[in-house]
Order: sequence, then structure tokens, then C-alpha cells
Amino acid sequence: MNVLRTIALILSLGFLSSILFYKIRELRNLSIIASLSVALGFVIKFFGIYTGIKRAFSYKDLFYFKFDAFSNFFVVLILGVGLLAILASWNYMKEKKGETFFYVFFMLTILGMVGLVYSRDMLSFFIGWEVMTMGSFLVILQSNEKDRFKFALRYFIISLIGAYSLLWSMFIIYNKVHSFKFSAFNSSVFTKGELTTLLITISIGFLIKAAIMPFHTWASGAYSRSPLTFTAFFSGAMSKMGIYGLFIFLYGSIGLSAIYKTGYNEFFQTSYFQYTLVWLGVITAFLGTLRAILSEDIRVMLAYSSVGQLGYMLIGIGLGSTLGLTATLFHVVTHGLFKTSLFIVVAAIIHRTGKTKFHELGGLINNMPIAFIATLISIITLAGIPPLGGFATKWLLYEAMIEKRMFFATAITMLASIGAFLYAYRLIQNLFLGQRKLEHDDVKPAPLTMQIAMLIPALGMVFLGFFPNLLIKYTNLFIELINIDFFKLGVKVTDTAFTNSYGYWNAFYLGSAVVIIFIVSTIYYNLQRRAKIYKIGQLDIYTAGEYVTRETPLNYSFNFYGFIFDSLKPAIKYSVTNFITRISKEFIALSDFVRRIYTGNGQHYAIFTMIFTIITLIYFLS
Amino acid sequence: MKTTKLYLGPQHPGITGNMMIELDVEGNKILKSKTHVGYLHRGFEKLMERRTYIQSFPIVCRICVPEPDVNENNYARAVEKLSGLEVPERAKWIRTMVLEMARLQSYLLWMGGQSGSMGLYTMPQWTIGDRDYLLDRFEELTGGRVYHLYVWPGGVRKDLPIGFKTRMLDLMDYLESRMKDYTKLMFENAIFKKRAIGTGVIPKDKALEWGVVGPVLRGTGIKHDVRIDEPYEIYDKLEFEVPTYEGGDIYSRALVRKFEFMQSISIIRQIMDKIPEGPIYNRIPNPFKWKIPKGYTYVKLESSRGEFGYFMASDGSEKLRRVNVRGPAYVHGISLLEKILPGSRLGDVSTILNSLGVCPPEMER
Amino acid sequence: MSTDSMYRLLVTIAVILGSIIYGFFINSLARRITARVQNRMGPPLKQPFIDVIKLYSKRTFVTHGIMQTLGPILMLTGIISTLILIPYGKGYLTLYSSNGDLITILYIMTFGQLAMALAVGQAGNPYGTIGVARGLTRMFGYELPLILALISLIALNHSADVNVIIANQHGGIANWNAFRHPFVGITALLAMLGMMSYQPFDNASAPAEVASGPITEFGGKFMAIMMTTNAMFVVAKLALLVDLFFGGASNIFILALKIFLLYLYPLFVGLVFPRFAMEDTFLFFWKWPTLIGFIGLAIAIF
Amino acid sequence: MDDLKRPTLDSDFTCDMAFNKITKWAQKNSLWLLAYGTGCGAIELSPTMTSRYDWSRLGIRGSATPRQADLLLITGYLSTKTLKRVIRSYEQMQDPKYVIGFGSCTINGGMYYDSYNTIKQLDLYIPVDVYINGCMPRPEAVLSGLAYLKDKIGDKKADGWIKYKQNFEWYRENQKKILKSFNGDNMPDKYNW
Repeated sequence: MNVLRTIALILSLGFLSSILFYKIRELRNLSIIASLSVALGFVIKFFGIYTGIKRAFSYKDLFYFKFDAFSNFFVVLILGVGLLAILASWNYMKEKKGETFFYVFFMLTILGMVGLVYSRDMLSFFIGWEVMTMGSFLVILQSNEKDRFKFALRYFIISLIGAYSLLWSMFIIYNKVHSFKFSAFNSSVFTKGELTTLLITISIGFLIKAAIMPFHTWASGAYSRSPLTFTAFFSGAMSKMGIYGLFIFLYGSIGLSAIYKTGYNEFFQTSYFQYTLVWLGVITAFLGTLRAILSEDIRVMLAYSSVGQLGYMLIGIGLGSTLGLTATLFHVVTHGLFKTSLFIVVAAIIHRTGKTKFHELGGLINNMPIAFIATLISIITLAGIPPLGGFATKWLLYEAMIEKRMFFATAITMLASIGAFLYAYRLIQNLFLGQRKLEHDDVKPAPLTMQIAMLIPALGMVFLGFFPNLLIKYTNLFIELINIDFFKLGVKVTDTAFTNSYGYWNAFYLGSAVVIIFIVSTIYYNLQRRAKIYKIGQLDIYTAGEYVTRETPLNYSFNFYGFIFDSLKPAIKYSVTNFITRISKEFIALSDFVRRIYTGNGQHYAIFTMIFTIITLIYFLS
Repeated sequence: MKTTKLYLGPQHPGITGNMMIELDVEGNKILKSKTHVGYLHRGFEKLMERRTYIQSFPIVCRICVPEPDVNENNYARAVEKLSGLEVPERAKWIRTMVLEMARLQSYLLWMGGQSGSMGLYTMPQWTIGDRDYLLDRFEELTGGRVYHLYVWPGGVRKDLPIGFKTRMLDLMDYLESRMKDYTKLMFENAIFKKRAIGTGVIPKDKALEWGVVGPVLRGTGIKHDVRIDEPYEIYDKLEFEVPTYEGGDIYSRALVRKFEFMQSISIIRQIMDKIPEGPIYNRIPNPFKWKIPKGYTYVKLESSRGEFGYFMASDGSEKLRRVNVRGPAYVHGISLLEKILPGSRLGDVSTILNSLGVCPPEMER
Repeated sequence: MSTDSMYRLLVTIAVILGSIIYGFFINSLARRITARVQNRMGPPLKQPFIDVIKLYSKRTFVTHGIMQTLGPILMLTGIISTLILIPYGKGYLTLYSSNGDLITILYIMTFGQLAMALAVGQAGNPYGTIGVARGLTRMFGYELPLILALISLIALNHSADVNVIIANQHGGIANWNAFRHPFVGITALLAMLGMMSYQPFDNASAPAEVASGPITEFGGKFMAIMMTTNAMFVVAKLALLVDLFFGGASNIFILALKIFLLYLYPLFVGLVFPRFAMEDTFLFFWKWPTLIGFIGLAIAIF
Repeated sequence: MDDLKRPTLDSDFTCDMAFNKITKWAQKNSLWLLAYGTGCGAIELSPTMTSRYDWSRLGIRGSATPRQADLLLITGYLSTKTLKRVIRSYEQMQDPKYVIGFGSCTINGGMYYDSYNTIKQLDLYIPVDVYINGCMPRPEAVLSGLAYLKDKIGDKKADGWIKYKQNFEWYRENQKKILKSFNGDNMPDKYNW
């Protein structure tokens, strides 16, 4: 039995049923969910099994697919997040304008992604890549936002640039090695200059998909204007395709030795190219965080947060050491979990209230307790506070950077993660805590499917917090699998304790200590015999003696970190988005000028032709 | 709603008394401010119409709690003006001294409030402790610490006690030496300067139009002082300067007050030096039968916070017909505050409030 | 349970209780010193203990919701978790510091702060929320120099292990990190001003601006636990700084002395300075301390 | 006032009053005062709290918000507008809580006995544990008043907060008599806890 064919069959069936039953909601959704879960179960079943099954698939030596643990890792992420997103969409997309086509294009995107993850040649990789881009572009158009065209188009155009950059580099490779297969790549036939160009063009293609600064300009618009359950998938799984591509191209096919050939820095034990990647990641992490802190729209904040988090992953890739790659893979999982959960929470809130700005919300904790718990766990993970899963990434990443002696970069990355704490707090404060608005008194809890979809990742995060070693056992496997020079300074994992030459951390002991201390504190807290805790009303707060009403705006939420904004105002003016906007304006002006040449008047064309002929003649005759 | 409504007061540590500023805040920026008063309204002007001239003295000083003597002085001078009562020379000197002492203690209180609002808590501990020495002298002179009932129509109640002069001069020396510490701790403090310079600016061209008076006005660079413009008591016989500083911000107001503090010390020294001997009061008729001829008058003086005026009308009976008190805090605390607060930062509200010397009881009377 | 881990547990409990008592003790000593500077007597040394007992003996405890009730417990949890990761000496006094390095300590410190922030949020008071926003902004400010200093230490010692860093400072005052690497020491000391929330940087709970800030809605038992955790947190922070920059300690008494002396420094700075405006607080840390920190780090690396 | 019933302490409250020695001692020696200068008396509080008289040596300190405060000092007269805020602040404070009427105005209206805007007798509206008379009372008088309150707490006689709970309707009625727009201004009718 061929595993790949089976998976393709199951997913194609799901895709077809989404087209066939596009009018019948229950049938369509159930068949999609069934196909995704069967495929997911299938992948998980054969996750580490490579014997007794046929796991490669090729067609005329042109398309080549392979079923291996590394791809499976990403496929599980794609299918899992996809499943959750579709589950959440059941209620979220209900009776929305674009509901019918949403699922078709969603499935198309998933199909493309699974295809590109399993592909082991450039051609099928590129086809999968384009299907994914196209599908996601079409999904964005299914949302109800008025300005979706503008942002979808921006996303599409920038993605196209990335795709062409990728295509170009593929042609260069084919020109030299005469094969599209990854395994056929041979770095010795390239010169140093060619390799450098290749690395740059390939990276641009993938960095655009991962929304790394300065290629992030599409991200905030596309993330915030798509149907939000799709954004959960977009940010949770799809943005990682850039990371996957970098993995597979840089360390899978091109290989470290080829990268080192382009220039090697003894001090940092890394090539200049990788060093650039690290700093791009650092800058992205920092500036993305800063933008997230200062945004007023929930969706935009999460979008910039995604940009920042992708920066961490790029750092790990740039480091190229075992520890760094482990950190990246770990973060791919944790980010997938918490971003999915958060976007679904936000989708639920927007679904129930119709509000998207922070200052229009507040005090929803009693209306949506499950969403609150999911958010709480997600933001603790996001901020990387022990004992939940997020801290493992942070620890691995910092130790990896310190190991490579990139101390400045470490400092700024750590600062960025502190910044994440700031916006994470705002996320929970302005949505769930504080005073509830009068019009939100009878907001119902999130729909059941969404509650399930937001709680499952939360459980995953708690589990990863206590047993990060289980995941790392696998990631170590992949890293060996994709043939990286195994560095001596690897992370040593014994049970739940992590040790490397610089530091150590024991997840399980720390986690259990926190739990034990929590239990003891709770007992101590409730020891007092006479203690009666009275629950008082929402408005019974200190307002300097004044009496307030429900109409009084008592939530502090707009311009929450106004201090930072005021302090950094001069610097914030210069953003890449503004730069691009200006360039596009200039471009329009240029086009305007060009339009003047093409007036449509035959006589003008005649004159131009004459002038051109004369100049050419003069040039050749002289 | 983008804005947050914050109630600064009446029960708030940042407010200078029992009043309330209702703020509409957007982030850290204030969009709108509205002063609410009425928490301290006792109806003085109505109460005084029911009391005889002398009976009004005990309540008149309670109009402005931090600086009661200006009210006594104003009221006494208005009564004297209406009734044509003469004041002996020595009484005038003593009255001036009391006024300057009141100014000193008021500035000490202000220094504490101003720096306390910025979180420099050592300063109020020092200045209010030192202010108590002034209150001791008040107590020695008048018998009361806060409310003195010392100034009387036709003079003052008691003569200076024996040895008062030396003790007063010692105190002046002490305060002068303490001022050096205050300067180091507060006026030349880098962070104080950083917060005070450029905050709460009152434009010079608007200051007079807005009715700003006192040190706040002199802080914008306009020289206006009742003591020099229309001298009362014995201010024309004394040598002193009235400082002005350009800028109109908190810091220039602080410098004006610092300079005036030193001037008051010098004035008290001059008074102690030159005070003539003589009687201290002219007898008034039986207060219960003391009828003051029909008429009206307006008296004013320069209090530590600005021009303080009393308009009084008598109808020939033993009781006042109408009195209207014009205090500086009314302008500063209500209309001026509502004009200069929008656009400033939330953290500066209390600082600006303190620098204007807003005194709620005087606003509401 | 083996006798070894038994002893360790007992020592840990003793250190936790000791940190409460010592935290209160230096707090009240600081209040006495403050009072002396301000020309007055000050409260008796037992005052913080009296305050806490009184807060516990309050009759009503009011809460606005589940997070406000849970917040103080989580805060206590976070602080104790921090405390047990910091070494206070040798042997059993290293407590459980073998379960986490400097980075772990840095991150687990924020646990308690998050819990506090959540509790404040649930109370729904705008002053509380503004206080938290200010506190977080200040944290974002001072973390930059602090991280630079800590990274420099890691770079210099080739280890993020606090015990190793202490061991490397062995042998006299000149070997202490604060003196051997002056730039790093200065950066850490400047960042510490922000950590201790004394005067120039006490924006979060500035009475004249935001009433009592984050603790606005907390009374009775909640307030008591907050006071307790604050006392513990002060000890934890200072012990960490002593460990990292001032040579650690061979026995607990010298550690206590060093903690107290280090505590005096932000106290005296606070006594003679008013507080910064919020923007200036933030910018202050990102200007000079950061610059010095970068220089220190550059020296440490090259 | 004839209609002021002496509070009868029922068993539940008597049980509460039986503090053990240590909590009683703590409550005595740690009085946090609500920073609310309601009237002109606030001017004498600053000397009392600063370097010359320094009440912190008696375990007294200010607290910015009512949640943490034990002691409400009514410094002088209360206008009706302030009374409303005082009631709110008092009800937000947490038991046990004490009230000190400061100055003659709280006892009988003092200087403003005939004013149309001030209340004349404070304990009709909130229970008062200790009065300090005088206008103004000197810092020494304030300190002695505080010392008296401490003794009262020690003797379990500072039971104003229990009185307020037990005679709540009576107090509310009185408050409503003077505050005409009591319900119209969103004042909560019930005592919150």
C-alpha cells in the first residue's frame, strides 16, 4: 500500500465533496472533517513507521514525493490546525456570504500544502506552493470585510514576487544540475557567487511567505481581513511553510557546507548568510512585537504578533545548529497551538459581538469562560512564562544563540519576548477583564465547535509545558534525518531535564514545583476560619467617591501603551509599510508619465520611431 | 468609547482638597477636563448677612484654610473703610508682618504639595515640619495655630509678646538656611526640572484675558502685584522686589514663589527692624450696636496665590448687606484648569493643580 | 524521600519563611531610615508585621471575580517558584537552583507579575489598569539594560548557571562582577533602580496620579498576601543581584548584610528624587543604561 | 435623638468581636487612614503626619483608597454633596472600620450651625466612634483622639461598623432624608456585603 497515494486520495475526496455538496452545509462540513481526521489519523499512525509501507511516489522521474518523519511533522501540524479551523468555521462561517466557496478554497489550500510538504522535487514543490497561495488568496476574498480586495491583492502580488524569485532560483539550479530532484543537488558545480545569489533568491521566496521584515507588509492586512478561522490556519500553519521551505532547501538540499562556502565567520561559527538570517529574525521579532504592542485592532495585533513569532523561528533557522533548529521546530508547534487558539477565540468574540477594536470590548470573562481559559493558557505560552510550553522555545533559542556567541542578538530577542508579555496582557485585559460594556450583557458563550477548537490546543500547550522532551525526542530525529552536521554542543535531554554547555532547565520538576506551591498556597489562603469572600458588583469600584453608571466609560483600553508610543513616536514614523506605500505612489506617477508616451496617436508613434531610428543609426555609425 | 473617564477626587490623593476633576483620558493624554465644585460650599456670603460685623470674624477666616489671615485682613480693612475707622501705625506694621508670615507658611505648604505631587516625599516632611515653627510664632502672637482672629477692625488684638522679635529673627535665619536645602532638593533637582519645565504652560498673551493672578501671572512674565500697584498697609514703606519669570510653566511659577519666599523673609526682617512704638488698636463701639453707614467698598490684597478681593456693601444696620469674595482659586481652579489641562499628560494633572495653588474652600466659600 | 532531599525541603521552607521575615525587616528598617532623613521618628520595627496581621484579621474580603481571588495565590506561587531557584549559599542553601538557570529565573519572575496584572484587570478599576500599563511599560524599559548586563555575565562566565557565576567571583571584592566588569555593574545597578520601584520610577503606584495604582481594589487578605509577596520578591531580586554581581555569599548572614546594603541604594536615590514622567521613565532606560550596557557587552565579547 | 436605637449585639456579632489577643493588638496598632480631606480640618492633618508630630510612629499611615483603609477621618463639616461621597467611601471600606469625627462641626454643626448646605450631626448618617472637638483641633488633640480610638478598639468598644450593619435601615432612612436624589443618582440601595 502506498501511504502517499492513500493520503492524497482521502484529501482529494474531501476536496471533491466540498465542491459537490457546496450547498448542503452539514454534509459538506462532515465530509471535510471526516477526510481531514482520517488523513490525520493515517499520518499519525504511520508517523514513525517506514517499514512495510511504500513511502515514495514518483511520476516519470519528474514529480517525486516522499513520506518521512520530517514531512509528517509538518503535515500533522497542517491537518491538525486545518481540522480545528474547519471545526471552528462550522459556526463562524454559518450564513456568511462567502460560506460556500470558503471550504472549497480552504481544502484546495490544504491540498496544496500537503503536496508541497511531501514533495521532494522542485517542480511539484512549486506547484504545491502556487496552489497554496492561490487557494489562500481566494479564501481571503470570501470574508465580509469591505477592504478585503485591497489587502488580498497586496498579499497576492507580494506572494507572486516571492514565487518568481523561487522559480528563478529553481531554473538556475536546473540549468546546472539538470534535475529538479532535491537529492540531485550538488553544490560543487556552483561558484561562490552563484551560490550566494541562489541563497538570496531562495530565501526571499520563503521569507515573503513567512512575513519576515522587510517582506511583512502583506501580513497585517491579509491576516486580519481573511475570515478569522482561516487566519488561525493561515498564521498557525501556513506561515510555517516558509520555515519548512527554508529548512528543506537550506539544510535539506543545499546543505551547510554549501552555505559555508559563501563566506564563514569563525567567531560566530556561522556563515555570513546565516548571520544575516539571524539578524533579520531578530529585527522581525523586535519590530513585530513593537507594532503589536501599539496596535488597536485585535486582528492586527495578532497579525503583527505572528510576524514577530515567525522572527523567532527564523533565528533558529539562521543559527543552523541542532539547538537552534530544535528551537525552531518546537516553536513551530507551540506557535501553531497558541495562535490557532487565539485566533479562534478572537473569531468567537467577533462572531458574538461584532466588535474588532480593543476599546469596544471588555469584561467578557463571565460570558465566555472557556474562551478566557484558552486565552490565558495561550498568552502564558506566548509570553514564554514557565511552566507552560512557550518557555521551552525561549530557553532553547537563547541557549542556541548564546552558544553561537550572538549576544547582542540574544539581548534584543529577549527584549522582544518581554514585549510579547505586554501585548499578551493587553489581549486578555481588554477583551475579558475590566468593565463589561452595557451592550454586551447577554453575549452568549462561544459556539460549541469553537470552544472545542480553542481548548484542544490549550491542552496541548499545558502538556508541552510539562513534557517538552517528548516533542524534542522527535525533533532530534528529524534533524538527524535531514543530514545536518550534528554539532557537539547539542542539547542533552535526560527525562525532562535539558542541559547544554551553558545552562540547564528541568521542565517537569519546575512545573510540578509550581503546581505543588500553588496547592500549598491555596490551602494556606483558605486556612482562615472566619474568611468569607464576598463577590461584589461590577460598578462597586473605587472611583474617588463618585457614583458611576454602566454608561460611564471606565475601561482603560485605547492607546493602552501610549507612553511607549509617545516615547518612540519619532522612530515609528519610518515603517516599511509607509515606505512601500510611497514607492507605490511613485510607481503610479511613473506609470502616468509612461502613459503620456502611449498617447494612441499614430503620428506620435511615428515620431518616436523616427527618433529611435536616428539614435540607433548614430550609435552604430559612429 | 475610546476615552476613559477618570474621576480625580474628591477622595483622591492627587487633589489639593475636596474638589473633583472629571477627566476624559485617551491613553495617557487628557482630552477634556471639567472641574466640579460644591463639596465644600457652606454659604459664607449668606451666613455673614445674618451676623453682626464682629461675629463675622470667626467665619471669615475659614474661607481659605491654608491662608486665613488674608481674609481677616481684607475684611477688617473693608469694615474700617466703610466705617471710617482709623488704624494706628504700629498695628499696620504688625498686620503686614502677619500677612507676610502667612505668605511664608503658605509657600512652605505649597512646596510640600508641589514636590509631593511629583513623588519627592522628603520635601513635604521637611517643609511642613518647618512650617510648624511659623505656626508656633503665630500661636505665640495670636493664640491660635491655624485660625488666628488676630486682626481686628481698628488694629490688632494683642501687641507683640516680649522677646518675640528675637525669636522671629532667629526663625527667619533658620528658614533662610533651610531654603538652601530646599533649593538643592527641589528647585535644582534634575528630575523636578525635567517635569516642571514646559508643563502646564499658560501663554503670556492669554494670561490677563483668562484672569490669571499672583505668582502664576508673574510666572508668565507679567508684572502685577497689588503690594506694588496699589500699596495697602505699609507696603509703600518697605523695600522689596517682585520677580517675574518668562515661560509660564510650572518651573517659572516655582521660581517666582522661591524668590518671593526670600523677599518675605527680608520684609519681615525690615518690619522687625523698623517697627514703630505706639498703640495697637483704636477702640470700636459696642459691637452689638455698631451700625455702619450705608455704602459699599472693594478692598484687595496680594495673597500668596494672587489678588484676593472683598466687595462689601452695608445698609446702615449692624449687619452686612452683601459681601462678595473674589479669590484667585476660583479662576485658577475652574476656568484656567479646564483650558490648560487638555493635551497634557495624566501624570501632570496633580502637578499642574498644585502649581496653580488651587484651594477648594476658597472657590466655593 | 531520602534524607538529603528531606533536608533540602526543610532548608527551602526555612528560606521561604526567612525571606518573608527578612523582607519585612528590611522594609521596616528602610522606613526608619527614610524617617530619619525626613527628620522624624518613623514607625516601629515591627510595623509591617502588625500591618499584615491586621490585614488578615479584617472581616470582609471583597472580590470582583474569580481572577481577583486567584490572582494573589498565583502571585505567591510565582514568587516562591522564583525563590527556590535562587542559590543563597552553598550546599543545601542552593535550594533547587539545579532545576533552572539564569534564563529560567528571569522568566519565572514574570509569572507573579502576570498573576497580579490579571487580578488587577478583573477588578475593573481604570486606575488599576493604568497602573499595570505603567508597570509593564517600565518593565519593558528596564529589562533592556538588565538583559544586557545578564547576557554580559553569561558571556564572561561561559555559563548561565548562577552557581558557576558565584563560584567564578571567588576571592575577594576585586573579583566581584560589579567591580571586575564596571560597565556591566553600572548597567545592572541602573536597571535595578527600575526593578525596585523606588522614587524616580514608582509611576505604577504614584498616589497623586493613579491613587494606589494596581492595588487600588485590594484590601484585607488580598492586600496581606501582596505585601508578603512583595517582601519576598524584594529579597529574591536582591539575592539574585548579590549572587550575580556582588560575589554571592559564603553564609546566610553575609548574604543578608549584602542584601540590606544593596537595598539602601535605591532607597537613598528614591529619597532625593521625584518621580519621572512615564515617557521619561521608559526613555531613561533605553538611553544611557542601554548604551553602557552595550559597551559592557562589547567588552565582554571581544 | 430619641429614635436612635442602641444597637443590640446579637450572638453572631459578639462572636466576631471576640478577637483573640493578637489580632486585637494588630488592629489597634495598625490604623490606615483614608486620605479624604473632607473639610478644613485637613490642614491640621499635614503637620500631624509630617516630621514634627509624625503619626507614623503610632502605626498610622495614609491609604489612597477605601479598600485598604481602616479609619475614616471626617475632617470638619460635611456639605450634603460631600456626605454622599463619604457614605460611598465608608461603605467601600472593609470591616472592621472606624470613623473619627474631627472638629466641632461634626458634633453639632459648629461654626456653620445655621448653614443651609452642611449637615449638623454626623452620627445620624454614619456611625462615629470618636469625636475630637475644637476648631481646629491641634495635632496633639488629634493624636490623643487616635490614642483614645486605640483604647476603644482594645476594649472591643469601637463597634460603629456593627451598629451600621444592624441599624442599616435607620441610617439609610436618615441619609435619604437629606440626600433627596438618593436613588436617582445611582446610589446603591443595599449595603454590598
